Amino acid sequence: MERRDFLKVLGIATGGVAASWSSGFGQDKLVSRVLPPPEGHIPGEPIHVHSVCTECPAGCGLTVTVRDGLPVKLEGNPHHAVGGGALCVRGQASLVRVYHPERVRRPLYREPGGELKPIGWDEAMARVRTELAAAAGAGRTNAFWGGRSTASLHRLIGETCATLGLERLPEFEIFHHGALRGAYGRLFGRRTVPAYRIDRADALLTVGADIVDTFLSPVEFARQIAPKLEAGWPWFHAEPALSLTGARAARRLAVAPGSERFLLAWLLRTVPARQPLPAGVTAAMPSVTREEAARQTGVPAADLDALARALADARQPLVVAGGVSVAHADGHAVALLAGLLQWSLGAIPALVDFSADHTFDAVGTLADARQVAERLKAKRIGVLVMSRLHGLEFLDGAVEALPEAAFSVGLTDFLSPAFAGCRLILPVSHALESWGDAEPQRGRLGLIRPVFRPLHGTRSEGDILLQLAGKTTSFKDYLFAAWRPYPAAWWKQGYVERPVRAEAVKLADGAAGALAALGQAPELAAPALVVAPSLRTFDGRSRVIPLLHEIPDPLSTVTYGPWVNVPPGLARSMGLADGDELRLGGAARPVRVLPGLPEGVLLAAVDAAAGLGLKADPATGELLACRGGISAVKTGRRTPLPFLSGGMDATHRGILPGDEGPHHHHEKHSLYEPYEYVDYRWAMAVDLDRCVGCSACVAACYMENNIPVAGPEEHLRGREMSWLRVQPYVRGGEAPVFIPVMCQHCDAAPCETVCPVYATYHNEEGLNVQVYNRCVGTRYCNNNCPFKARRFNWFEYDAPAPLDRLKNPDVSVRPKGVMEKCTFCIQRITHAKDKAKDDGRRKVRDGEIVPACAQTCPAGAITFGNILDEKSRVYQLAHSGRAYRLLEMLGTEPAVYYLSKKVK
Amino acid sequence: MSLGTYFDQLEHDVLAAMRKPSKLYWAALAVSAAAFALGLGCWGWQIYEGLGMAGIRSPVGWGVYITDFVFWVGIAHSGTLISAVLFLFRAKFRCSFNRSAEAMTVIAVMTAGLFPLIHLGRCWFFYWLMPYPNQRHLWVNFRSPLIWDVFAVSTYFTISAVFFFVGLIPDLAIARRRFTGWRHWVFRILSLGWQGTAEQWKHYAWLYMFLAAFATPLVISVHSVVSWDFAMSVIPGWHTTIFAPYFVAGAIFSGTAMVITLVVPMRRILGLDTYITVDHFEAIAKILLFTSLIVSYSYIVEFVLAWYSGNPFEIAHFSFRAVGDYRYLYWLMLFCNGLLPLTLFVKRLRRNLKYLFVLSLFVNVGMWLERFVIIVTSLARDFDPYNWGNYAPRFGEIGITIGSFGMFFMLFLIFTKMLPVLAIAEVKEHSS
Amino acid sequence: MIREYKFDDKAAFLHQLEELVRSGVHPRRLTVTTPFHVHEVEHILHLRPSWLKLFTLIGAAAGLTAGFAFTVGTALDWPLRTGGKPIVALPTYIIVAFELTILFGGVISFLGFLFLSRFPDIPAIVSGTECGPEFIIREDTGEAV
Amino acid sequence: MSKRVTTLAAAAVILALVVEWAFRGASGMALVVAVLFWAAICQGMVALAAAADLSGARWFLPLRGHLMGIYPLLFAFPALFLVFSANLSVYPWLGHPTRWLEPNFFVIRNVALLLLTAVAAHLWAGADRRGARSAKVYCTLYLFSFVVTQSLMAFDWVMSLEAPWINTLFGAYFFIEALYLGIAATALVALLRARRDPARYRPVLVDATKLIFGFALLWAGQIFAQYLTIWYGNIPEEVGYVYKRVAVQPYGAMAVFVLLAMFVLPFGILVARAAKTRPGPIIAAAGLVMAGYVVEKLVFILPAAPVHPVALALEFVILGVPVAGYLFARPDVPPS
Repeated sequence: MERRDFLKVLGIATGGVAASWSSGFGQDKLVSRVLPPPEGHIPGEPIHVHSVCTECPAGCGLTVTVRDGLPVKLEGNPHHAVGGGALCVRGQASLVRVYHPERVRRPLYREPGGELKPIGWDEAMARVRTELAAAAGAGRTNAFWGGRSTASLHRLIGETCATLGLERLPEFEIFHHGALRGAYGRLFGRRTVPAYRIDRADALLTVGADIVDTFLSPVEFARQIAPKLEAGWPWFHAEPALSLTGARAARRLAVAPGSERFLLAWLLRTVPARQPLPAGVTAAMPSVTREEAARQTGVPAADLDALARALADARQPLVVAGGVSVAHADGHAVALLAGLLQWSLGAIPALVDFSADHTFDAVGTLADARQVAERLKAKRIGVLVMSRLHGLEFLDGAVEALPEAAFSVGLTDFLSPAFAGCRLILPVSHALESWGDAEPQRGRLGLIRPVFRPLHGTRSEGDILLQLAGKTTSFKDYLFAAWRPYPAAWWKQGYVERPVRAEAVKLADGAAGALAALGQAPELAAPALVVAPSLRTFDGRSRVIPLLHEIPDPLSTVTYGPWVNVPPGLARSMGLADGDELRLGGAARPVRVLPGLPEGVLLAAVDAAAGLGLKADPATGELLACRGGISAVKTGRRTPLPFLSGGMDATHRGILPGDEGPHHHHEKHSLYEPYEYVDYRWAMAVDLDRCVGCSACVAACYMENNIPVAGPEEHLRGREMSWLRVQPYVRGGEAPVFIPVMCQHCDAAPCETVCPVYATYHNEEGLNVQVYNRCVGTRYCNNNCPFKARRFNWFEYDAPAPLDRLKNPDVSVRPKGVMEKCTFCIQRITHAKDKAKDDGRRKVRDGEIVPACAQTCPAGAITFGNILDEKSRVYQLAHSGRAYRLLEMLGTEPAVYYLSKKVK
Repeated sequence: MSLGTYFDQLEHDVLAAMRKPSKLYWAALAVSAAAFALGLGCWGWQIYEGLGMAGIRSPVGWGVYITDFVFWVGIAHSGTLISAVLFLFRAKFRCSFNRSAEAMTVIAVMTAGLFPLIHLGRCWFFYWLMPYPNQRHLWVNFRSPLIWDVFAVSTYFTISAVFFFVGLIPDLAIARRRFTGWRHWVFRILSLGWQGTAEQWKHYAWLYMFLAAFATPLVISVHSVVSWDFAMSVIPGWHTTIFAPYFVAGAIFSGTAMVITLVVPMRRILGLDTYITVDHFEAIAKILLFTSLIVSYSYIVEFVLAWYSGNPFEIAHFSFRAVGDYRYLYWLMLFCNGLLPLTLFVKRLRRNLKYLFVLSLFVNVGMWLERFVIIVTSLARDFDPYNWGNYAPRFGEIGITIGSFGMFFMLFLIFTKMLPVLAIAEVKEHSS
Repeated sequence: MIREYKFDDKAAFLHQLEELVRSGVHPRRLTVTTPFHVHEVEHILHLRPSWLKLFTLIGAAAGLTAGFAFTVGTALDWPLRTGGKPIVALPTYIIVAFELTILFGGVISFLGFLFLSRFPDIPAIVSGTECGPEFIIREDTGEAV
Repeated sequence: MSKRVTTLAAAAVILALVVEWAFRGASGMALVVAVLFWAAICQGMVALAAAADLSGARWFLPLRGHLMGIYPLLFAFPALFLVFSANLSVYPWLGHPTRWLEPNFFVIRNVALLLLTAVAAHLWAGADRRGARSAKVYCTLYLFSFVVTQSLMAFDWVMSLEAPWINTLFGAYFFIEALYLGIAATALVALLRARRDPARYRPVLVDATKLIFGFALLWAGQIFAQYLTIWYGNIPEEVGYVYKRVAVQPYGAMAVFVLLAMFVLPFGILVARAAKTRPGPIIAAAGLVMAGYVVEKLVFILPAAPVHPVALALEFVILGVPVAGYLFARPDVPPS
């Protein structure tokens, strides 16, 4: 009989046998494999569970794909207002954290001056109680010091502190928006971070607020501005350094570090007020002339006029200050003036919403953190219970003070610098292993539910606190009690919105005084060092995730840091090349020459700032992220710095939008017959007007397709494995252009013909398929690929346990010696086609197939579909006037269309 | 001296070369064998660890391995040239080189044949490149230049081996007569019972002529195919029409140099000065000069046309060759292949064996560099600047390259002691 | 009985051979062995040109057909598109066909040679008959000894 | 002898001038086609003689002197190119000249090179007559100038019609064709002579035909190398060139004829051993090769620039007469 039939029979037989084992050893295990579980879920089919991302304060909604009891992929929760189905690079990669081999797996205890040794939970708890008692006896204060907490956990912490007599110290966030909150407190009596309704604005000025990188809620912002970007809107971004936001804004104003106040003051005087300012305020406002503003900021007067006009002409203009522009010696003034400008432009309360503000109530400033450090040094703190203290190590002298506590208990999942010194480590479960809820903005509640049992002997923070407090209830019960009033949607969609009371906002009387109190603007002498939040690790909390080091920083394409970006002019004058070491204050860092970075400014991500002596601004408690007059000395040493871009100038090469490259005038001829496609010709459209370069697509691609992490040594040898790369290009003085490049699935693909064994060929749906099993690894295909979109498995890349369990079962893992590349997520295509078949449809609906990259793109820049179908979106886009293809002059007929206004 | 005694003398002298080896010989053999072992070791290591042990990367997916492949195939070519083409052109001096040249061809092709295997990501599946019937109807892609390689190189090996053996038969018969013991038996069997009757000679002559007639277009096709491995691509620096003749000339150029490298010492060590004369070397030197000129012509045309085309890719690429990161190799290559051979216009140098020997070494280096420059620089700088990246060989690659030289010289040394290094019968023919 | 003439010198040998033939000795009764190929012998003995070229021709033709048949056949057996090129991409198949032409032509010629001159000559190998460096003419006079 | 040739050449130039003047530029590339053909034959034959000298090929001796003797005709070509330079307007690049494709430089370098070949040949012949040792030097010099000139004819005269399209093999292809034509002509001459003095010329004839046979293969290889590379790369810019000459009629048909005339037929005709001495096949083969050459040049040129048929015919004859006149006139064989 046929081989297939034989297997069928065999399958039935074994199934029967398994089922017939009504009792006996290992039976349930076996049966569960064979018989469908009661609730009718078919094994192997994905389950989707809602949760909330915890990699940054934004708190985007998550939908976790669970396969056979293991989470395999994170996607945005489309019902959740934050993120709305999209995720950023960190969110995508955060799944690695669960499986991370270096997670703390059991409670650890250290005798004074000894090593950390595993102990049992009960013992650990007992120890904490005795220590609490002892310290209290010794007249020291016991305290709880945590990072920002919201919703139920926030409440629970309060209650626990009360029961245990712990002082609840101000929560620590290194990016706590202290200056903004301070300013709003003075101006409007609201010491908080309002929600900025960018989607409702028709003209925008962002001052330092890197809204698509890391500011407050970047994914949400990116989603809101994308359609406006495509349409083209007056968005000005003023910043001292360079950020994705700057690169993306309609017009980027490179302002001299610390000069933002002049820009805003001038605008206040120039742009007609829509909400009258009290005479006192107007009087107190610093007066700045157009010329002075231009001179101080270094922005051409013409641009200033354009900006003023745009704000004046707009129906609903919005100004947002934040980020590095409020994080310097003059940050307080910038925040104040920005607040005033928002008022005078009438953006309050319509666009600057204090009622649905970001929940930073309990979050202190770095001044508070410094105070804690002082108290520790003064040995006034007894037991210090710490949790979620991300990036504490970047603040000068904070971590050093911790050992001064009589006894330190760390609730953490990793032995990060802040916790390494603790006497007792209580391992915390990952959000995907525990119950919880989150309220990043007032009224926006997200559900966190466990998707599987904890991998290790860890417990959720809630449970630990309850047990410390001697409660018998579990955190789950605690939460369920709190959720009882919530609507059913809470369970279905994992998200509800609580109505929030909108209170009238009015200018406080103290405003004028606050303005008057502003002294002269302090000078920030060049070179200035700008320390920005990291796109890849935010405040350093995501540093433990290897994938986030593997994915290049989109501006510099550096992968494994730390490093410092230097402007080309400075590099030339100091004779610095990529990788040369530069000594800044306490530490030496390799440099990367970054075209587009303003002269006189050095740019470093915060996770490169450890040891650079970050200080707090005594006035606002804000981080001094932008410091002038720093000493930068070339050490003469070189450290090999892995970066992936071989060059950023692609002029006249047929790659950049509006640059057709050489010989495009030749009429197209081909000696081949064009292919005839029957049902489908899959194609992709990438909208460069929408793309912000955030690299979320890259991370999604890694997670979806089981792409290995190669590591720094391999990157230095030019061997990254990513199937999709966000390639930055710089033209002249312009801001960088980002072009996401994946396999272009060309019709006349040069790679296909040269393969001796048909390991790659063109399938009947236009896909350039790669048959891993057939590949012998000549690498000829990649040599002949004009886009070098193919990746070779130089080694057997195996991840350490339990990370090896993080695999998408739909995508095969490639052995050493074979070539691989983007497949347009063929597994998703197949799945959609099967579904269509099951539903009795002959063809897949447009938009039914969404590749991982397109799914996660906050800007919705990537569209996938069947280009044979004239009604499909991809067809429309590909035939819009904005479409062009890379290296079109080579006649490879790519299936990826790039869209840009620059084309025509 | 009567013809008879001359023949006797000739046979004696040539076969004397096959008598007891000297210490020098053993030393040379030991060294090359050691090098060969090193190469094998490196290869084994690479198979175990993965191709990552080599320095190749993206975009430079081919490096030293393919360079070596092209180099050795090239070396093979002069063998066929000297034995087949010169036979057709009735150039008498051929008979003092053709035997060693043919041996060199066979050995060089064997060496070259290893590299396509070595450079495979999964070399244990090399047989997938052979078309063999299988139940899944999986055939090879005959549109791929690599498959043309498979056919060209294996054909080339077969034909050269046959050619080599056929040329040997009458000499084997002589060796049969002059040797005793086991060697006698070996030669007795290998010579197939050759008697040299008129009938045998008649068929023999026809066969030899046909083989020569086949080998000539074959030799051209083989290196054309090798050149098309590159020319078929779209990469600037690779995709150009002149490659086929350019590579063929280059191959003959390097091969001829290698013949000089081998025969000058061989002649000295085996004491064959009377049979391999300076005039013969001068003739070979002329071929060297001629092919060098063709190669230089190609260099110039490539460069000038790149500039002429105004195509930024072409221009950027060729300026990268000249002033980019690999410029030293490039200029060294030009010096070895283009400039130095020009000295052969001077008759005195053409006839100076020491000079020829040194020159030939330079040419070997130069031609290896040529392939390296063509392969690496073209890949290192293609269309999209983002993908640019440089390549440098690592230990494994260097070890394997050394190993290939070890293998080549080892086999050649063995040849010189196993078989007559001169075509005795033919020398007789021309001397009477 | 066999009458044997030995020469060191080619000219003398050729002279003797011509003499013999002219004196009416039928070429079939003469066995001539020479240390190398001597064209003149073939003229003197009126030997027919070798049939080898037939083998060569057949071999080459076979190779050519095999080459095209094989490439085209396998391409059609499972048509896979690559790089927009036609399934039957003749320009590329020419190369394979060309190589096979030469391979078959060469190898079959060699086999033809072995066949035509009866190689390997087992009796000769076993008996170990040598062929000296001289030019030898053996005349089978046909007379009984 | 050489005096007669010189006068013939001078006459040809004047007549060509007259024709060009008569057509006032309407002749297009006609003169170029004619010059390409006859220059290929003359330069080719002299180059053959030179190559034979350098490689010390004895078989060629009987004809050597006669072929060398044609060198005075080479002086006609620079003059003829000057005549043509009146119609440079046929070149599309004239509108937007580059550093290399610049009218004056274009004319100067080509005239200079054509002159150089002629001079080199002249010096060589002189030295050879005197039996001076410098003959070898001049001989080499001639071969160099031959290669460069033919390459430039390819790149400048023909390829630049399609600028910026490039084909690196074009130059080599042209001088190999020139040799091919030279050999074909030599074969004809040898045939003529063999009639009268078989003992002396038959071997030359056989070798010449063998060479035709070989060059047919070589030519095929070269054309294949170019076609395959372009076909396989499928880069629109390059493909366009081939497309216009293969997929568009009548050029497609002409291209097929070229393939037959320059490879298939000569190869087929001369494959048989006997054919290598019979007049019929040899004349056919040589004739085909020459016809193929002309048609091929038309295929190259016509899609890009006009060629007036009448002008072409006239100038073809005008240049043909002296060459044929010299080659096939009652030979007073120069001693060699």
